This record gives sequence, structure tokens and C-alpha cells, in this order.
Amino acid sequence: MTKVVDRSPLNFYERTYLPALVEGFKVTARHFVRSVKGENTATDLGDGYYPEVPWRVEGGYRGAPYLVRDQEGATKCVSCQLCEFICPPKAIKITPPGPEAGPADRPNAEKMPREFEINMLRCIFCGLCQEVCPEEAIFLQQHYSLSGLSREEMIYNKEKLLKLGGVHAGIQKWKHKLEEAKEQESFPVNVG
Amino acid sequence: MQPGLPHYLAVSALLFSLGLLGVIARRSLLVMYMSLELMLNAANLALVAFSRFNQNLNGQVMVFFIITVAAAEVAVGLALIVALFRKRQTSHVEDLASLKL
Amino acid sequence: MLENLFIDPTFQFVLFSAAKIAVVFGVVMTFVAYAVLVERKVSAFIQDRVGPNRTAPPLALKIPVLGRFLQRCGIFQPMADGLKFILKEDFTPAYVRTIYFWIAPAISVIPAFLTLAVIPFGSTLGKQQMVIADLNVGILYTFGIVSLGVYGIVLAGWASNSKYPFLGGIRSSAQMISYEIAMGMSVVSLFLIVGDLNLSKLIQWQADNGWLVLYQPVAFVIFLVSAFAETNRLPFDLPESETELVGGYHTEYSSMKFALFFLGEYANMIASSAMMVTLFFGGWSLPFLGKPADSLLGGLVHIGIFIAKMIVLMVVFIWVRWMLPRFRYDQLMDLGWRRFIPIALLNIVLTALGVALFNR
Amino acid sequence: MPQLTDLLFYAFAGLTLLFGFLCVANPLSRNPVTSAMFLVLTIISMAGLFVLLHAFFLAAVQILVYAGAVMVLFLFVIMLLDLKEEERRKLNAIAVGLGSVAVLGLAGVLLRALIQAKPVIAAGTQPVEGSTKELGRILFQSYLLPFEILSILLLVAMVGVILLSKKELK
Repeated sequence: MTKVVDRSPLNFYERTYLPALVEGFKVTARHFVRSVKGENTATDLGDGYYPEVPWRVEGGYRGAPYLVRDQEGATKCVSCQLCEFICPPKAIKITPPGPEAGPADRPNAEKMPREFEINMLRCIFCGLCQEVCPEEAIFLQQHYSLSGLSREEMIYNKEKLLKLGGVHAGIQKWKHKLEEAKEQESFPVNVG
Repeated sequence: MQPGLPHYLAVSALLFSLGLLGVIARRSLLVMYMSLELMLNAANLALVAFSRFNQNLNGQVMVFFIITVAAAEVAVGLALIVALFRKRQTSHVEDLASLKL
Repeated sequence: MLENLFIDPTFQFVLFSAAKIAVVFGVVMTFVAYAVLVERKVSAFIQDRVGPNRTAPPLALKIPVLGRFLQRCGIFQPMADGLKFILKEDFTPAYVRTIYFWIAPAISVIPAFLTLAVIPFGSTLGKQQMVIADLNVGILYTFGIVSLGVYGIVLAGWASNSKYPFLGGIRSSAQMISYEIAMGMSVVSLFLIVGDLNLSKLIQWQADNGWLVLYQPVAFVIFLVSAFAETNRLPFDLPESETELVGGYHTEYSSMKFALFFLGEYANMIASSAMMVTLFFGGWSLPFLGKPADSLLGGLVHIGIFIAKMIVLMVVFIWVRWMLPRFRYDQLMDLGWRRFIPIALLNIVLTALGVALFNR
Repeated sequence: MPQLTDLLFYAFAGLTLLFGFLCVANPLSRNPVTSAMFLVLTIISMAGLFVLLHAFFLAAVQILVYAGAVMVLFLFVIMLLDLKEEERRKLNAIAVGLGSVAVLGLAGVLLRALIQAKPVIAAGTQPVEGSTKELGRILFQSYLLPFEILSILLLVAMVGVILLSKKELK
């Protein structure tokens, strides 16, 4: 059941729009005068303005998705292609290594992607790739000003993505898995 | 040659004929209606010319009346055309040949 | 032979008219550019932002303090904007009606400039009257030309062959026709008082008897609000309302063609400000400066007064845009047809009675 | 040497006839919008002729009412009705042919009558000036009754249009 709240009827003076006009003028004039006098946030930016001083991004910001390395500097991605499937605008393109490829450069992985491309022109920064990744290899980071002079330039390849992503030391899935596996070896499990 | 009354009347006559040509040749109600306006305008021109060369302003007053009547006529006519279009989905005179809606 | 030519009144007339047209055109173009800048700055200050403060040619920054200051004020921004409009890709979508798509921006600019032809922007300078064409039916001419302005918008909306521009065009034609009536009726009362359609005589009357806004405040309010509707400015910018119609009639336009619409809007704003100054605020006259100037300096002062008054009204235009929310379409029509037209009619009747009683 | 106003007469007359022709029989486009736009141009150049006849008030009213209101209404309706199909129709050749013959005949008769007519107006007299004040005086003194009847006509037209444009005709 929706509740209808009756508005109090306007009197004649209010229906001429005049009080609203006066009120609007007062508010805008107040802000204008304060801005001109330099007492507003407009001129009180401290160090400077955007291009010189980059905008500070808050924690939950969803910027460009980049690939990350683990604490030993190895590629985390195992080319499972889940992100490629989930990507709504089909911005991700993964080339898996194929049967003849060598082993991966880190334990607990069989293959690394031969090529991993994200078309930043298509990307909508939804974060589904990060959500779906079982290896926690792709993260939306706080990079917000993407620009380039050509379309080709805006298709980021593996090297670029790994370089921009850096080492993600905070979340180390396989380290914990290894510890767990070691604990499993010393059966019975030490519960205490 | 200095243009006098006959020149203006000639322009007016030719304009009137053009309007008539439009009414006869074109089959879209709207264009025919526009051609009618053209004919009215031709009459206006003749009246203004008469008034100028006849030393009285009655012709101009008449044009004033014609313009007003034409505006009213256009409003009603266009409303009729729109109503007709709503019923028949066409404004082509050859499709509007029956007497009943 | 050549000397005869310069004394020939026809030639002099043509020469001075051409000079006046060129000067007015140049001044108005500059005004348009800087009106955009003022609009951006004022909006920024009202919304706690800073506005354009970066653009500057390298040479200007060499000037010690002034260069930085001018840069902060955004003085060079209009030049950068203009350059950008010229250099941008001129894109014509595939499904538009090409000819109309191309001429519509031009049609929307021309009437805005034509209206300026009859406005007396000063008394006299030297021996020349400071008006391009001193018509006997000045105000009727203005209304006629203003009513042509709607074609540019309607054709742009129709030629774009796409839904939002079309809706914008249709809305705009209905809105402009409706408010033209109220606008026309509001000025009738002025001419009842003055008894002449010539704008120069109107100003002279105001110089002698006081500004008409004091005699006809109701007419002024109606004219002001209708001017907002005619120029498609907020709170009546329904033809181009971004939030519902993307950009209205100029959605499909880019580059210089878009710039022409922009130019038309601001030129219209200038024209209607100038019109209001002429009709209601005594044109070039001030209460103590009522005589046509006999010296060069006096003439320049009169032009300065006119421009100052015009700038005040343009700031009102700009300020209102950031002050009021957009009207709904039915509210707009209701205001035009059911409030303004009856009030204007009543105003005419009362004024006529007043003139008949007092002006024997 | 011809006067400037004489040249202007020929220019405006030529433009009026050219635009009028393009309005009713444009060889390139049968689009009603094109017709409407050329009619607007015809009206504007006719306003030029009115100015040459010193009927300034009527010239302004011509632009204001015809070009500014009536033709916008036309354009509005054309766009609203969406007459794409109309452009593809073929013209009826017989009708156009016979119509052209009739129109040419009419134009011929009118022009012939003009040429043969004896000028009644003395060439030397001063043509009348169409000042707005004078026009208003005549309108509200000699023609007051027609004026009032006209206002009733406008009222009737307004009521009629509102009735016609209602969704349900009862």
C-alpha cells in the first residue's frame, strides 16, 4: 500500500512562483559571492587542480582492469577464459598456449596465457572479470584516465597489463593453499 | 522601364496562374492547400498595387482582411486535413473519393 | 568623378550602412564568444567550481602578472573554443535529409542577426544615426524576423531523421508560436502609450517621459518570460533538454554546424536583450542624458550606456539558467496560453482606457 | 540609368515567380516540406514587393502572419503526418498536361487583357503612402463593422479547430 502524503495547498502568493524565484536567487547569489571571494571549495583546492595534482581515488573505485603478479613475480593468470566468457562487452581476448606450450613459471599452474588483450575502448569497468577470476589474477585498479591517440593503442596486451598491474602482494591465494597443503601432509590435522 | 501598375498586375496574374497549376497538377492535399495560399497572395499583391497607384488605402485594408481570413482558413483547413488523415491514413486526393467516411 | 561619388547621398548611405553593419556584426560576434565564457564562469561560481582557467597562448603567459591573471579569468578560452569547432570532424549521419540538414544551422543564425538591424544602439555619432535601418515599422519587422527563427530549429529536427531531434523540433515550433503571441500582445500596450512603431521615436519618448518599464511593468514581465521561451533558454529549454531529449534538435550535429546553432542561441539572446533595453529601459538614454548627442564623445557615451544595459540583461539571462529548474511541457503551455495571453489582453484594455482618459 | 528601386522590383518579381514555380512544380523534389519552404521564400520576396509599393505595415504583417505563423503550422502538420508515401506517387500525366494547358490559357488571357487595357490612372499623380497610422484610422473608422465581423470569424475558427482536433468526433 502506497501512502499518499498530501501537500499543503499553495496560497496565491506562492503560486505566482515569486517566492521560489527569490529563494533561488538568494541561494545562487550566496554561492556566487562566496566563490568570487575565494571562500568556497571552488578555489580552496590546496595544492592545485586536476592535471597537475591527480584526483585522489577512494578505495572501492572501479578503474581499469589489469593483470597482477603474485608475490614471487609470476603471472597468476592460468588462461581459464572465464573472464573472457563473462565480459559483457566482450573486451577481453585470451589466446591460450595450446598443447605444445611449456610448463607454467610457477607451481600449481599448468599453463599461462600466450596473449591476453583487453580492449579498453570496449571495457565498461563493470568488475565482473575480477569477480569471476578463480586465480585472483585480474583486478580493477584505480587508474581512471585512459587515453590514447589511436584505436590500436587502446588495446592493452599482456606485457602492458602485467606492467601496469604490478605485484599484488595483499591477496596471495596460492601461498595460503600451499600452507594448507603442507598442513594436510602432516596428518592428523592439528586442530588446536 | 519604370515599373508601374501593369508590371505588378502581370506578376500577380502569373503568380495566380502558378497557384492554379499547383491545385490542378499536385495531388497532395497539403500542397494543393499551399497553392491556394499562393493564389490568395497573388490577389493581395494586386490589391496592394491598386491601392498604391489609386491614391487610397482601401486596397491595403482589404489585404489586411484577406491575411486575417487566410490565417483562420488555414487553421480550420489544417485541422480538417489532420482529422481526415486520422480516419484514412492518407492525404492524397485520389484516395479520398468516397462521400462516406 | 570620384569626388562626385563621395558626395552622392546614395553612395554615402551605402557606405555608412556597410560600415555600421560590419561593426555591429563584429561586436555581436565578440559578445557571443564572451557571453559563452561568462556563462561558464558564472555557472562555475554558482556551483562551487572554478570554470575555464587554463587556456592561454604561450606568448600571453610571458607577460609577468597580467598573463597569469588573464589565464585564470579564461579570457583566451573563446578563441580555443572557436578553433576547436572549426577543426573538429564535420560529421553528417547517413540517414539525414542532407540538404535541409546542411541549411538548417544557417537558417537558425540569420534571423538572430537580422533583428539587430532595426535596434538603435546609440543616438548619433557625428551626423550618422546609430541604427542600421530606421524603419517606420521597426517592432513589426523584429517580430516578423524573430518568427522566422523557428524554421532553423524545426528543419534541423526534421532533417536529422531521428526521434529525439524530431521531438525537439516539434516542441520548439509549438512553444515559439505560442509565446510569440504573448510577446506581441505585451508590446502593443507600449505603442498605445507612445503612438509610434518606430524604435528611435520610442527611445526619444522614453528619454523625455521616463522609462516604459515604470509605466508597463506587467508587459515587461510577460516580454521577459516570453523572451526566455523564444530563445529556448532555461527554464524553457524543452526543445533541447539534455536529460530527456539528449540534445534535442542539435543531437545529430557536430563541429561548425553545431557551433552555428550555439551562435544562433547566443545571438538571439543578445538581440532580445537589446530589444528589451530599447523597449523598456530607454535604450541609450539615462534619466539625465536624454538629448541626442551632438559631440563625438556624447555619442560614444550613449553607445556605452546601451551596451552596459544590455550586459546587465544578459547576466539576468545567464543567471536564471542556473537558478531555475526546467518547466514541464504542459506547464509551459499553460503559462503561455492561459496566463500570459489573458493578462496581456487585459493589460492592453487597461492601457487603452488609461490613454483615453489621461492623454486627451 | 535605372533607379535602384526599379532594379529591386525586377529582382523581387523574378524571385517571387521563381520560388512560386518551385513551390508548385519543383522538378527535383515532390516533398511537401520543399514546397512549404519555397512558399515561405515566395512570401518573403513578396514582402519585398510590398515594401517597394510603400506598404511597410503589410510587408511586416505578411512575414509575421504568413511566414511566421501559417507556414510554420503547415510545416508542423506535414511533419506530424509523415507523408513519406506521397513522394513516391506518380503524377497523373493527363491531368498535368490538360492542367498546364488550362493554366497557360488563363495566364495568356490575363496578360493579354493587361496589355490591351488603357491606363485609367494618370501617370503624374503622387502615389499614396501606406503609413500605419493612416491605415489604422481607416480600419477603425470606415471598416469598423467588417473588422468586428472578422474578429467573430476568428473566434468561430478557433472554436471549430479545437472541436475538430479532439480525439473523438461525436
